Formats: sequence, C-alpha cells, structure tokens
Amino acid sequence: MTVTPLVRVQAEDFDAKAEAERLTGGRKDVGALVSFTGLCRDEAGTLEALELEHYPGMAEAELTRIAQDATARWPLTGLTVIHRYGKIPPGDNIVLVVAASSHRRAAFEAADFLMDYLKTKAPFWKKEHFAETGKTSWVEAKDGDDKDAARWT
Amino acid sequence: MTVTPLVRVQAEDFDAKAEAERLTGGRKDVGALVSFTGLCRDEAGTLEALELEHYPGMAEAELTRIAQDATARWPLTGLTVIHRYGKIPPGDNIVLVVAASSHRRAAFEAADFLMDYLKTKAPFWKKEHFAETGKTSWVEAKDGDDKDAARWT
Amino acid sequence: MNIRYFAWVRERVGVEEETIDVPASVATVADLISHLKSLDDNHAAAFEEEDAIRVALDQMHVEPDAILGDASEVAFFPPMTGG
Amino acid sequence: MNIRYFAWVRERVGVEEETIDVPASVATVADLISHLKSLDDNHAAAFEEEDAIRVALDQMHVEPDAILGDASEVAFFPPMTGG
Repeated sequence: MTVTPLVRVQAEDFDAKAEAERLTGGRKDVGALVSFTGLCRDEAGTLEALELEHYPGMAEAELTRIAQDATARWPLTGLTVIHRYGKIPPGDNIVLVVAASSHRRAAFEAADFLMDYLKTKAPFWKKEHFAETGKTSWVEAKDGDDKDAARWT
Repeated sequence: MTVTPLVRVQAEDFDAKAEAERLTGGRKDVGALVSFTGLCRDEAGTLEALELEHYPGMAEAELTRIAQDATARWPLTGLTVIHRYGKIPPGDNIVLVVAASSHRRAAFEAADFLMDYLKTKAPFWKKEHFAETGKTSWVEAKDGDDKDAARWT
Repeated sequence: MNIRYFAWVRERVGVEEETIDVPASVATVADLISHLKSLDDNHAAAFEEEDAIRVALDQMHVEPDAILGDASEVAFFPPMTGG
Repeated sequence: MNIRYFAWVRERVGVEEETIDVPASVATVADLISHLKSLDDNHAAAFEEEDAIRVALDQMHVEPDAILGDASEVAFFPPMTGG
C-alpha cells in the first residue's frame, strides 16, 4: 500500500510546519520526518528577485510522476511537494519537500531523490532580475544537477 | 569561518518552525534548509510512552562534538540539534536536527550524518513503557545504526 | 499542431504558443525542429543550439527521435532550473 | 573515583552513582571493570556482558584499554539508543 503524494504548484508561499503536521498529526506510525526547503539566495546582494516560469499542467504532472516514483521506491507514510512560481525575492521560499516514514533512512533518501529529480525534470525555469541595473538573465542548468540525479539510477 | 552549532538537551517539546526560522530569518545566503524530526512511534498500539534517559553534561558535550564535526565537514550557514529526555508518548517529538547551507547537498548530508552519529554516540537510552501490562523494556541498539554511521568514515 | 515555448526559447521565438500546419514529411520531433527553423529568423535563433533544447510531447519528456504521432501539444524549452 | 551508571547498567548495579577507592593496581578501564565485578553480585551482574558495556572517561567515549589517569569521573552504560 503506497501513499498518494500531495503535489501543489502555486504562486503563494507555503507553511512548512502545517505541511509537516499534515503528515504526522494524529498518527503513531511516523518515526521520521524530513523536510527540505529551497530558498531564494542572493549572496552578492545584487538580486531583486528570481522569476520562476513554469509549464502549467506539465509541472504538476511531472512532480506527481517523480513523487509517485519515490513512494514506490521507499516505504513512506506520506510525501508532499510544493513548488512556487512567479517573482520570489531573496530569502523567500521556492520549494518544499516533506517525506515521512517509519524509518529515517527512507525519509532522508526520498526527500533527497525528489529534489535531485525535480531539479532536472520538473518544468520550471529561473530568471534573475538584478536590482540596480534592471537587467535579467536566465539561470543556466548545472552539470552537477544531472550527476546528482544519476546517483539514483 | 565555520558556524557555531546550537545544541539543546531538554524535557520540553521543540518548535521545528521556530528553529528553522532562527537559521533563515533576515538572511539571503541560505539556499537549502533540511529539517529532520524523529518521533515516538507505536505501530503495535501497545506503547504508553518511551522514557529517554540521558547523561547530563555528556549528552550536550557529545552532541556539540558531533555538530562541530558536521560544521567542519560541510559548508553550513547554520546547524541546530535538540534532543528531548523524559517520558515521551507515541506521536510526540524526540529529536530535531536542522541544517542550513547555500547548497542542498551539504544540508542533506550534514543532517543525515548528524542523525547517524547521534544514534550511536550521544548518551541517550530508550526504555519502553507498555500500556496494558505495565511492563518496561530497554530498547536494544541496532547493528544497522553502526552501519549507517560507518558510511561517513 | 499546437506548439508551446518556455523561458529563453519562448523569448527568442517571440510567442508563447502557436498552431502550425505540419507537412506530411515531418514524422519526429527532430523533423519538426528542422521545419520550425526554416520558418523565420526568430525560430532559427531559438533552435540554434539544438542540443540545449528539451522537448515534451503532450506534457511528457521525450528525445528528439520521438515520433510525433497523434500528439496534440509539443513544447520546447531549455534545460530545467527549478528547485 | 566517582563512578556513574546509566540505563540497565544502573538498574543492575542498583545505584546511579558511587565513589569508590580504587586499588593502585587498577590502571585501565578494563582493570576497573574487573575490580567492580569483584565487589558484589550486583556489580558482577551489571558487567556480565562486558562486550555490551560502553565507557566514558570525564564524559568522553573511550575503549576498555584506556588509562584511567587522573580522570575524575567514569561512566558505564549500554550502547546508546537515542535519536
């Protein structure tokens, strides 16, 4: 019996605590909960915002495929994936993955796998908007992301 | 420049959200936040509570040593470890690890490493209190935990 | 056939979406890319770095040798950078 | 020397903590365990499965061959089961 993952693609921010409680509240079979939050980062202090473009429909479908793959590979009691789109300023949340399981190894690996696959397969694209210059630039995909994803094959 | 980990050993519950915000609030250099929560589990429905005994002083010292080891091994922007002691009923929190970094691989690995080492090195012992019978039983250490810890050497 | 573009592919083509008549000789995704490149300078620029283009047929990732078949929607975009 | 016990080691010895005079011949942790086993049945029972006993000297993990030196506190306990 595999769980049905919860997948959401939304402009609004998410509440990691509420999502964690959704997977643990009122149950006694969850021993481990791993929560990954990806945030917009700007160490150079030059970024106004990241703009996240997505392919509506396929984004949800692809995240669901990746999440179902994770629930088939690991004995999870719950799995949630939320990815935002639109303009996101530095310090704000972009993506949330919460994996719950009886055992910690499954929860860690499922969340890690999900982020690796999401990075290379979910149809989202980041464009940087720079504060002072007003310029924009598409973020380039990293070879490292493909290597990370290849760890699971 | 490595960060100073925050380590707490306490009877009270913790607030994973507040701890996450402590590592991300007001900063723009955190790209990834991994939070691990370990909970008291009771799939059989026979457990009244887990009683967690600890070695005061050494518990804090050992968690600090493990956490400092993690901050030396991975480029973290923040690291928090909280371990509870006392009687903990099924469904309640036992342990929290929050690792923040610019990059997700460091945050995942540091949290994973910390849990593996904590399991085998931090001086805590679990005793099961069974509901109907009133009996108690010390939880035995698992070989699997040693193998998990050995992944990092 | 309905064609969608995302990110810099969209910016180079200049439209988000278009419906085009595909000649009978176009069987695969690669054939379609060749056909699109022949349409005008914008399309040619968008598909200039062909190795950098990813393709989805009816919202599923496919390789350039995939047969278009009766797919109703083809999407072209750069490598994904979400997460 | 101040000795502390935890978990089932504590339960078998019957005390949490005790201060004992250590003979001059006791140099290592293993020597101390042998000495403690000779004290009474409770200590003997606690240290029966010697391989299952972990040791800390002044709150640091050590192996049985560790020299006691001027450590002020020795603790004995089963393998840890926290987390």
